[in-house]
Parts: sequence; structure tokens; C-alpha cells
Amino acid sequence: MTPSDYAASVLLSVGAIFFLAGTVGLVRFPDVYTRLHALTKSDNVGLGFVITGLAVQSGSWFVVGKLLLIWVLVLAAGASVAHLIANGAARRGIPTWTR
Amino acid sequence: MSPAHFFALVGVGLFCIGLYALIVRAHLLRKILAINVMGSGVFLVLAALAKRTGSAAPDPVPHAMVITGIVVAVAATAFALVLMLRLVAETGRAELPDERIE
Amino acid sequence: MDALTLLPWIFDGVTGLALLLLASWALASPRLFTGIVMFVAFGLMMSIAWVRLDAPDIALAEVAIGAGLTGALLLAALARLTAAQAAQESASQSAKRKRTLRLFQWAPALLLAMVAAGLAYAVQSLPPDSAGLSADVAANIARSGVSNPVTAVLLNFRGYDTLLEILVLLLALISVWTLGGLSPQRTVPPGPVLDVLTRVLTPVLLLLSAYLLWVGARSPGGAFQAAAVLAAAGVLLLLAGWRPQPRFTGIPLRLVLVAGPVLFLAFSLVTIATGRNLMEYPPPRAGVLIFLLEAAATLSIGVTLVALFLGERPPDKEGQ
Amino acid sequence: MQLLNLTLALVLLLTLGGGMWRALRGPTPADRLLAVQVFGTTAVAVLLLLSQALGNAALRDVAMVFALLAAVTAVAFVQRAWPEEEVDHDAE
Repeated sequence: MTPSDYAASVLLSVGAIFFLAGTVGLVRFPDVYTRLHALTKSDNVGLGFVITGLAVQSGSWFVVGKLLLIWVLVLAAGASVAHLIANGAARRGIPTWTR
Repeated sequence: MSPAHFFALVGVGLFCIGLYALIVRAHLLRKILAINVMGSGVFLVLAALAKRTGSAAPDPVPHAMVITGIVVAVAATAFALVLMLRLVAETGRAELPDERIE
Repeated sequence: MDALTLLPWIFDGVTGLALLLLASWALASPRLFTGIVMFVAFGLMMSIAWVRLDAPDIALAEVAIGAGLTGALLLAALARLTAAQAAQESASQSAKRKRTLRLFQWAPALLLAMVAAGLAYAVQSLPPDSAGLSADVAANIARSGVSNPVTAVLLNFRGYDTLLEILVLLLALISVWTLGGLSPQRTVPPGPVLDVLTRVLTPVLLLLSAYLLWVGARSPGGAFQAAAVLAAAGVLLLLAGWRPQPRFTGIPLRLVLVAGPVLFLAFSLVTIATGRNLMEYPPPRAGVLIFLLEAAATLSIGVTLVALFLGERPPDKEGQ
Repeated sequence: MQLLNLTLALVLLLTLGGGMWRALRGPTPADRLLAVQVFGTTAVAVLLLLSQALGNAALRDVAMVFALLAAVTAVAFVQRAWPEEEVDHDAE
């Protein structure tokens, strides 16, 4: 394995851990706002790490560009949807969790 | 058993689940969902059987048919949904009326 | 068995199991909304199954339609039902039908178990290896004008399928328009975030649609996938509160709707009149002809799908 | 590397189980929709991993369509299907 392979393995595994963490948060967190918080972790950071790892693996700049484009699109769509849902939930008076 | 046969069996399962729900569920929106699940099952059988080519590329003819089918299914779903909404507007109920056999 | 052969098997097994579970929940959940959500998730899982079956063309179509259009269609229809109508299902199934249902739920279940067993037996008894028509397609692909076999089948070898399909889509739209108006829909002002999202996503979607149309000649993509992405752009615009101006919804809209069907019909008439088979392309110009037909079909199918989502005839200049 | 990519794709596929549980459980419609969003993002990652592992470049196009269209269902929900008053709590 070359150094870049090691780097890719680490990056991909870290990404998968963020996805796992996001899923645990989605299952365990107590209200819709905190679950949104967990969801955006897998959206932004998890997918970001996976895409960085895949970019290191791939040998062509064209593929790197396409991967980055996919990430930017997921970021834009994910952030906007998270805002829309949180805003709608707040407007409908869905209560926030308090200890 | 090969992956092709496995997915074909899953397709058979989907078809039967959809057919069962089509019979026992009353709400028309649910029946529309059921028909869509049945269609997906049929598509899965078609595309799975196209992959019985070993390591070569799968048969493209069923693939083309499935793509055609998916687009027709979404158009039919849109039409069915509008039909359902018209029925609701006329009768106020989202179910088919009980048939009375005199 | 080493890990590299075992892993795909586990992957396929999990995918198949998830498909069956999601389908059952989509149809058995007590609430319609949950059912629709499960159905959308089911569509997403189907696209992974297509990828595992080496069918990226189908995966593209399923993603564009399953993730974009069907979910939006079903949710918009659900929104037009009042709370009472959406809940009717549980109410009517409770009191008066309960006894008869319990009896009759077993009969179809038993019957369907037999159907399932018969179909499973039929599938199992098929030969494990069958090349189907792939050899014929491979032998003629050089003359088809495109190098993606699925596009070659859709537009060239079985072009009449596509011709009939776009006529079916047009027929569906005419039927929807004939049914007349629907109850007015609740419209929410889009707000700044959705406004910006729509402004950013619409051009990207149009670009992606054009890319899929262009790339369909040699790799997965093509008219249907491009049309579905185009329709998603239109649906997004409609959801954000955009409505076409009345001066575009009369003759111009109808011209766009029939452009694909008319071009396909004209081409088939020309091929018959010049003594060829129906939709038989002259090999030297096949690539260009296929692209032109696909472009017209993309436009017409995309706009037809958007019009189907709208659900009623948009008001035009004469105020009809 | 192929082995790692396939393993991670399988792990991500299994995390979808959590999303399914949340979609079934609710309690609000927003929670169920969140679960579908997770499905979308995870499927993008799975497709990209498979694309690299199987050497199929077309799967990146599928992932791109996924990334763009996952938002449409969510927008349809927020703009149309979300009831104004919050009544959809599961009776538990």
C-alpha cells in the first residue's frame, strides 16, 4: 500500500464513523431539532470525508472535480432542507426538548 | 443460486406484497402505492433475468423496457391520483363504494 | 469463500431484505403519510438494487423519478385530501367491516402465498444462463449510431416502443385535463431560503438534464433520464410558487407538448414512405437523427410530467 | 482498497436501518422526512464507494442526480403536505 492508500483508508473510515454517529443521533436524540443536528453531521462531515478519501484514491482531476461538485450540491441542498424543516417545526410550535 | 435469481425472487415477493395490499387495503391512495410496488417487482424480475449473462454485460433489451415502464408508471400514477381526487370531490370519500348485489 | 466474493452477497441480501421490509411498511403503516415516506425510501433502495444488477441506466431513471417526481406527486395529492379523508382508512376498517375482514383477509393471503410459490418456482426453473438478445444487440450496435446499447434499443432497434410511450404520456395528460379542475391547493410563500435554493438548483438541474441527454449516446443517460431531471426542475419551480404566464400556457405550451410525438410520427411516416422499415435509421446519419429525436422527446416528456404534477389545465389567455 | 470500499459501503447500508426505525417511529411528520433525507445522503456515499470499487464511472452520475433530487421531495413536503397544526403525533 502506498502512503496515499493509507490516507484514503483513514479518510474513508473517519467518514463512515461520522455516518454512524449521525445515525446514532437520529435514533437516540429526543426532538426534531437535535435530530436535524445529527443529520447534518453525516450530510456535511461524513460525506465530506468519504469524498475526500475517494478523491485521494482516484487518479484523475476530472473525477475529483465531479466528486467535489456532488459534495457542494449535497451541502447546499442539505443545509437548505434542514433550515426549511427546522423553521417549519418552530412555526408549528413543535416543542424543544428540555431536560 | 445467483444474484440474478435472488433479485428475481425479491421481485416476486414485492409483486405479491403489492397484490395483497391492493386487495385488502381500502384507501385509494394506498391502492395506488400498492400498484406501484407491484410494478417495481415486475421491473426487478425483468432486470434480474437480464443479468443471466455470467460476467458479460447484461441484456440491454429488458433494461430499455424497464426504463420505458418506469416513465409510464409515473404518468399512470399521476393520472390515478387525479382520478382519486375527482372521486373525493364527487363523493367525499377516498374509497370505492361498497358494491350492493341485489 | 474469501471476503471479496462474500461481501457482495451480504450486500445483495441486505438490499433485498430492505426492499421487502420497506415495501411492506409502505403498504401496512397505519398512516398514509408514513406509507408515502416509506415508499420514497423504497424507491431510493431500488436504485441501489439496479446498480447491483449492472443497470445504471435504470438506476438513473429510478433516482430521478423515484426520488424527485413520485414523492412530490404523492405528497401533493395527500395534501389535497382533508384530514378526515386521509384518516378514513382506519375509521372504515374498524367497526362494521371488522368481522368480515378478519375472515376475508386469510383468503387472499392464502391465495397469494400460492401465487408467490408458483412464481418463485417459475423463476427458479429458468435456465441460470441466458444471453437473451444481447448478442444481436452487440452485432448491430455499430450501425445504430450510438454506442450505449440501452439507448440503441430504446431509440433505434425498438424505437416504436418509445414512439408509443410518448403517445401514452400525452394521452395521460389529456385524460387529466379532461377530468377538470381540482380544489385549490394551499400555497405557502416560499421564503428566502427556498427562493435561493430554487434559483441555484434550477439552472444546475437544466444543465444536468442537457448533460444526461448528450452523454446518453455512449454511456448511461438518455432522453427519459434527462426528461425526468427536467421535470424535477419544473416541479421545484411550481413548489416554490412559480406559475407560467397565461400567454405561454395556450398555444406555446401545446406546441412544446406535441413536439416530441409529432417529430417521432413524422419520422416514422418518412421511413415508411421511403420504403424502409418503421423507424429504420439510415446508418450514416443515425447518430444525428437519434439525437434530434431524443432532444424533442426530452422537452415534451419533461413538460408533460410537470403538467401532470400541476394536475389541471393551467389557465390560458382566453381565461379558460 | 476494493475490499475496504465494499466493506464501508455495506456498513453505510446497514446504518440505513437506523433511518428506517426513525421513519417508522416518527413521532412528527418532520422526523419521518428527516429519515428519508438521511437515506438520500447515505445512498450518495454508497453509490460513490461502489463506483470506485466496481470501477463504474456512470455511478457518479447516478450519485449526482441523487444529490440534486433528494431536495425535491423535502420541498414538496414543506410546501404542501405538512399540516399547519401539529396533530400527527402517534398515540402511544
